[in-house]
Amino acid sequence: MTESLIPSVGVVTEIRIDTPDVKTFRVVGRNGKKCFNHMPGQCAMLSVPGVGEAMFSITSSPTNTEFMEFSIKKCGCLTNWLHMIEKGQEILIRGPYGNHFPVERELKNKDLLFIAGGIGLAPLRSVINYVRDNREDYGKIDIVYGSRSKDDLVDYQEIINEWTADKDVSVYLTIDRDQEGWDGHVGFVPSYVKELDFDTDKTVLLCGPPVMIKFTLQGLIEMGFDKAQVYTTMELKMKCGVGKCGRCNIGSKYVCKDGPVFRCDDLEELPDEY
Amino acid sequence: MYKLPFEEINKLFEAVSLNTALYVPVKKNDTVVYEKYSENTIYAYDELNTVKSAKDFFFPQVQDIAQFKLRGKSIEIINNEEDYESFAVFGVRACDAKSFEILDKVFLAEPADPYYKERREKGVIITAACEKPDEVCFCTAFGIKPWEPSGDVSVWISGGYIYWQANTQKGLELTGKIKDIFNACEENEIEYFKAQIKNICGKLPFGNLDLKYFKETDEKDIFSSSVWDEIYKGCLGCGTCTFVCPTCQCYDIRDFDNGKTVERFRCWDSCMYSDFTKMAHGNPRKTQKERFRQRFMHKLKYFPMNNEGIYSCVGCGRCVRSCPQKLNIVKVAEAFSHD
Amino acid sequence: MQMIAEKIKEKIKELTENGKISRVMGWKKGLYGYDSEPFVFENGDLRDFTYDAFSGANLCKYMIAQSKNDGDGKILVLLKPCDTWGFELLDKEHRIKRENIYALGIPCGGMVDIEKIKKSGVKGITEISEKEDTLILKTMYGEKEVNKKDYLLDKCLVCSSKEYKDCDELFMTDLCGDTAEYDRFEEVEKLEKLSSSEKFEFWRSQLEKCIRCNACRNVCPACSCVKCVFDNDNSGVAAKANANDFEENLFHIIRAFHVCGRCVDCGECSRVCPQNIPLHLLNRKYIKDIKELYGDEDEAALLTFTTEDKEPSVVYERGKNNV
Amino acid sequence: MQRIGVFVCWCGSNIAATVDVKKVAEELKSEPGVVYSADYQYMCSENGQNLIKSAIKDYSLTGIVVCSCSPRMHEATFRKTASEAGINPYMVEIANIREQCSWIHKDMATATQKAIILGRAAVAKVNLNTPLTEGESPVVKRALVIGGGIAGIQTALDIADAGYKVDIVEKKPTIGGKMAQLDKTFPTLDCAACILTPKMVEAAQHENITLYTYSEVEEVKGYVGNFDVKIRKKARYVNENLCTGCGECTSKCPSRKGLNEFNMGLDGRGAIYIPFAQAIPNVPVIDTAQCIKFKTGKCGLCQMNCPSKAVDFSQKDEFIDEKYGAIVVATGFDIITLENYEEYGYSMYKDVVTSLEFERLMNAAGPSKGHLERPSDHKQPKTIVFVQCVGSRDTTGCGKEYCSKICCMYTAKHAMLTREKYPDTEVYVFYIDVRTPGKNFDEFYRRAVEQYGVHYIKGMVGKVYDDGQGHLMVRGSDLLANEQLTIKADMVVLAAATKADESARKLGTMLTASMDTNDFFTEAHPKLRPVESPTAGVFLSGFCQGPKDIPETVAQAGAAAAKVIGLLAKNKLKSNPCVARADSLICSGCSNCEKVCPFGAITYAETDVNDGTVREKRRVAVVNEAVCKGCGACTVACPSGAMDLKGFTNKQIFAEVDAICRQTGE
Amino acid sequence: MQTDRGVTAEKEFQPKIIAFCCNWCSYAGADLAGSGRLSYSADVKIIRVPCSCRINPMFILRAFQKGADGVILAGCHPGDCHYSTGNYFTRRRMTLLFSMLDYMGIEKERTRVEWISAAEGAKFSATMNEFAGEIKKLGRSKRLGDLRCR
Repeated sequence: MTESLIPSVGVVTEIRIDTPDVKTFRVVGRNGKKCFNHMPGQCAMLSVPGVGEAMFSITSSPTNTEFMEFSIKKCGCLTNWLHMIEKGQEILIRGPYGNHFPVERELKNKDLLFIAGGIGLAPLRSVINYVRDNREDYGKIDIVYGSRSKDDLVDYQEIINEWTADKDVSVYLTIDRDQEGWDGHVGFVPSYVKELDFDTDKTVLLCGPPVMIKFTLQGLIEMGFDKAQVYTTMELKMKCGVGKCGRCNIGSKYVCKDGPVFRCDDLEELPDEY
Repeated sequence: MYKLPFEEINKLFEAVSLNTALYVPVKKNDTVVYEKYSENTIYAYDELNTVKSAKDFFFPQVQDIAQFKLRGKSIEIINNEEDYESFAVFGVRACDAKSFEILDKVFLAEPADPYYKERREKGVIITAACEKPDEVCFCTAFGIKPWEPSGDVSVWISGGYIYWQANTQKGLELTGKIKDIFNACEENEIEYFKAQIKNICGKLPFGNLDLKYFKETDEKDIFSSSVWDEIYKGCLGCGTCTFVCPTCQCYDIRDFDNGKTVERFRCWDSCMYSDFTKMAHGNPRKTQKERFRQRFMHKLKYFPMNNEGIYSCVGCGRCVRSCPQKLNIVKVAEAFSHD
Repeated sequence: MQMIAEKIKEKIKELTENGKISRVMGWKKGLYGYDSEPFVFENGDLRDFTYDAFSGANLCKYMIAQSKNDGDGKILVLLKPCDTWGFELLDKEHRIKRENIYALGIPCGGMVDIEKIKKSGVKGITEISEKEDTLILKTMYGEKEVNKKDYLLDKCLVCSSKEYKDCDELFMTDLCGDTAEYDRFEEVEKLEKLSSSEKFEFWRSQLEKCIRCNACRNVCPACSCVKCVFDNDNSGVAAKANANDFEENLFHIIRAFHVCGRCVDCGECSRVCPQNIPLHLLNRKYIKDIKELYGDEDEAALLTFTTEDKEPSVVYERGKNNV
Repeated sequence: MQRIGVFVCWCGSNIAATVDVKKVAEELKSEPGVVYSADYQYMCSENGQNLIKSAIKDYSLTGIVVCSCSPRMHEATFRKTASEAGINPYMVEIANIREQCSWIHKDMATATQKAIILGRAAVAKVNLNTPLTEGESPVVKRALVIGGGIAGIQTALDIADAGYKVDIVEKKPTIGGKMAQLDKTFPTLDCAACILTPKMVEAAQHENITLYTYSEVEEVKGYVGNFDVKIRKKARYVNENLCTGCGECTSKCPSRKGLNEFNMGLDGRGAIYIPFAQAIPNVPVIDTAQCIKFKTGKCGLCQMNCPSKAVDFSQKDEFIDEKYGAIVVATGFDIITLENYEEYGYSMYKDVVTSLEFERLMNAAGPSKGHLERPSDHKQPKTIVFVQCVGSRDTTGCGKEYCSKICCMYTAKHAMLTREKYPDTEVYVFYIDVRTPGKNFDEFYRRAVEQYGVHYIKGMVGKVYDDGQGHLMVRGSDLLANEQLTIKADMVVLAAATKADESARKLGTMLTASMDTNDFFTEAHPKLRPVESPTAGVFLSGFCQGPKDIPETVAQAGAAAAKVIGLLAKNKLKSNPCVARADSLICSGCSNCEKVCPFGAITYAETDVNDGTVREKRRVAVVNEAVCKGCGACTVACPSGAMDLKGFTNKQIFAEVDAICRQTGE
Repeated sequence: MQTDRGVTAEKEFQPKIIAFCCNWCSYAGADLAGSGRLSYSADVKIIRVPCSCRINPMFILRAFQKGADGVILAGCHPGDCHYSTGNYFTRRRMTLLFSMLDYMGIEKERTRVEWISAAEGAKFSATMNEFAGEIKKLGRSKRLGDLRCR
């Protein structure tokens, strides 16, 4: 197998505004079919000629056979550009890159606890929907998701309409500060997780801003979880996606190739560079 | 093994270049570079090494990837049709020959890099033994034998003769095409010469560079060592060491709008540059210390960890010679060996 | 030199003990006797401190980073006469916190270019000792003696002044050697006299060697931008490599223009170029132009004007004699 | 990415006759960002503008390109149109396809092709436009006039009459300036004091004018509409509120060694003195260098004799902080010192005097009560030689290169007055050229020659020396007769060159107002804005801008006042939004931009910067948008590109260049 | 190790010329040339800048990179700058830039500065014609150009 770094053309067929700074883009190939298959947690390189290229996690589940989705937060040159496009715009895509959550091995038959903060839901959404679509292979599902405000909750409609409607799926939403029209929980994710006092036999999938990950992990350990039970995903600057361009390493591991999914005990072995 | 009077070396070049493009080290404009052979080429046999390494042949500083044409909302991809001509590089030293094996581990690892792979397959490496190693050489520390360089073909220049020995299938094929120009030669004719080089190599001041610390210490411990706090301060953050290094392989992917299309190309990058890991919202390597550390951690710890203990350094001494402020990997290794 | 180094060490000890300084930016002995490196000596530990014939590096630019933190106390920086010009520029352009620096002017009799010694055919140098002007080279292939004066750095060959600028104290500076007699514009003039296509050929053959390593820029005391235009993806000219001859030219023209009138002719750009491109000839051209067109002014040439300045067409007129 | 609408104007047949407007509209449709394109006969007409407005609404346009006439013609129109339709007026770019295309090219294909390229460049630029808003700043309704000579007084009166508060700062103890020292004025020969003193009184009594005499401007901060000025009121040692101006103190002062400045040192005065009889304010001041009390601690006669207890030796300099909307510079002039002109013997012979000294000697209020006598022996001179251009038009480096402008006329005046009062006096004038370009000037000069028989000699004076018998020998050349001549004179009068007042340079620096090499203030435009300094809110009145006679000075003073009134009449100042902006993440704080800014719009501030990698406090350039005029000089002086010009950003100009150079033959 | 992709069919050489004009004098001069129907070469395309001192050497080099064959800068006459001193800076900057280009063997005739006032429509047109003619004579800019953009 070789990797020529040459992307293929993808067409943005649908743009959903999730939050003031997050949009979800539906992408298919020119032939109307999925560009490629992937596993939950894997990433793809999206680019626009002359604007830039960057790695994004694929938010849709592999079980979706029609299209891929990317939830993208506006923060740099490329993402700003993407936020300005309209339906029908072609972009460039290559992938899939990286490893994935061990949905076929370690996660199988386990009770799963998903913890996400802000745009951190993006990579987990792929797993959540994958697990929901293969419901019998997994145990109980708990989802804790928090954001700055109600408006900043990504995929809110899907969460409300589909996830909470599922049997055996418990969704716990929280926002940082109280606001009008919100009767749910208020508070930061790490403390909410502790409040919820989950059984410690669950396998945890954790994603969010670095500070949130740090404190949630601390909380989980205090609750009696072992680091080996917790999976998370990382994000660093990437160019090639195949572990050759040399910039996304944490110690001896390349996030693009050996990650982005890491088990927290493995991560601990690596130099503290993130 | 064959031989040829050294004064007839251009005859050899002529013969090789009839079969394939041939590159030979020459002195040019106050520097030493590989130049495509022509009848005016004068082989700089007394120069130990080119200033830039030979990695360009397989991993050029700029590599075109594809072009894109934008019209309205659509993007058309135009693949670059690049002809990879076969070529031979003459006079590669043992260190650089070894560097290709290291680059192979990166670029040929799954999924392989097609540009590198193609060039690697098309290239014949003709190495030359080092008659006079320099004090900056420390290849022997990595088990490299400058008296017996690897490569598809090895040559020795000694006693007025140039000795030629094919090592690989590619080498044998080339030899087959040109062997008429050679004289016959005993296999052991250059043993004394080899021994001589080996003897000189024994005197290399850092031929036995002590890398025990890196070998034996945990990556996290080396990473957090306070030695880094001191030794990076002279570093200017330029890319000289990485660009002359035969094993540095970091690259960037960039676009250029030529007015008709957007050309995507990749080019060498350097982990010494401040924007190497810079993202829109931050940079995990904030100061030159982290960048400096990365380069040497990569060469002496991370790479060996991932590649059966092989260091990503061949001791060619280029960084020792080229660093504007005289920092280099030897000093780093030494700083830790005294720790 | 060794005597001077010892005296400097004593001076440093004295200043440290008096609490005047907390650390020292100097040179640290290298591996081969010719590769002393810029180093920050802390806690009064002067192990491996050296000041020898190879301490050519200009330390002034490190002061940008080293003087930043007020809490770190004063850093002593050792400056040769030509180093002080860059130091003064950095000070003038507010790039250093002068109050956190103790600038000590030290004597210089010209620094040696190891590459020149190597090019003369000396190989395998493992140790160097100095005796007055003689360098005793221990090599893997035997011992050799050379006269230091025959192998000076190019910048020292055209040493134009032993004047120290902006120093807090001058130390033994009466030991400075003489300035050079050599005309520093000679090479520029030679190039100016070439025909247009000869000039083009000359610069092409030089600049095509450029590997865009940025050493010239990063060492330059005038190139002290927080973020260089060539690194700024937003600038429109950012690049990591020279994709072709245009980009080679662009980089060096713009760099020369950006330091035009500010360049102190310290010669570091040429010293550090791994490809031996005579970059100083670009900057020195500007110095010559400014001298000829505008004479001596206090302000950098591009930051001021007179109403009687020459018109740009002077360039065409000047070039008329040599087409 | 923008949603751009392209509007191609026919301009009747002005454009459409040589440019295929349909093709232009069609071609530009496929440019990046363009979602709509149309052509119309007259885009600037109401219908045309309505077309643009409805397209903006219908296609949710974010930017528009109008291919039409020169932006100097209708840019403002279309900006207004855009703004009325709800998009930012600065999201409009004009492609000039009339003046630059249809009007100058005859071939349809060529012109059409060029129009397309110009349109492309405009589209490329609009793609990078960002909405810009005009800055607003309030205007302090108070003006400061620096200098209390005729220029300052006139400016202040005009502004005050318009109803605005004005402060005059004068460094001397009285207002009046140089004009107060003059005897008669040319060419009408009316008395200077008679026309000036009423104005001085009016200024003093005007309810809108505050006088700060014996005061200097210490510090100026702020910008147009909002200057903060610190004024130092020097201690006079006489309480202005208590003093009645009776003059008792001045007559009691035992020290008489002071040189009377007002009379050019031709007579003496006490240590406590009133400069001249009509001085305003009529309050004495103590010269501490001369005063016995200050030197020895003993004396105090003035204090003892003051009926109103106004003398106060403990007075200190006072500081006044005031805000102003506008500042008028009226610092006036002085005459050069003559140490470089030893050949004229000014410092050797008492009877060699400057014209200004002569002015005092002729004046009825002068040291000789108006009787012309020479300083050495108080005898009436019988032969007077006037020498013109002493230090003016001098290219040797000793004096000034410029023409002082007023000397020809006042010398003619002096000569004429002398001959009139003392017909037995022979008067010679050495001149290089006689310059009389003014109303009734040449007639005046001719009268001096023809009617009064003044001997005008074209030539230079080489030396003035003493013949040992109380005569001054003036050796010169007569260029017309081509001969050397020596005149035995009783008195020599030198028309010394004028120069900018020495306080001007310091003030210029404080105001960041640019000056020429002669320390005259530079005007914002030499032809079109002669009374404004390039620094917004700073205006120029009188001699400080360059040599002027009284009517010119008064005219300019009025003009400056009109400009100030225009400024103060506004409640808010709108500023051009196309101004420079410094990116603090990139700025190194090197000060290069500041040095090239003609308006002093750039300052530096220690600023917290955080680019995600580096967090530090750093010296960073700050542009004062109210002061910046948007020339862009700073953007090129900045090597890092931290300084950019809004509306003409580097990226926008690159995009225009790229668009123009883009290959088309595909 | 570059690849030469510059294969274009040569038609009649039509130079690309960029004229940077200051808004207050030269752009107005161009307008005057227009209203006086004083024709000049269509190869000249104008970019409007507020003042000639806005013109960064990078703009000029960029133009050559992207395929321009000549670049001319036009501004107010020295002393007449709308911003009082802008063109004095331009004068120095361009003198030095052009000198460097010349020193590097790049045809100096391809770059020029002219002072053209708002009243000099005829001068504008004549200058542009003359410059365009000169560039046409010189042919395509080869020494300073980017093959990728050809």
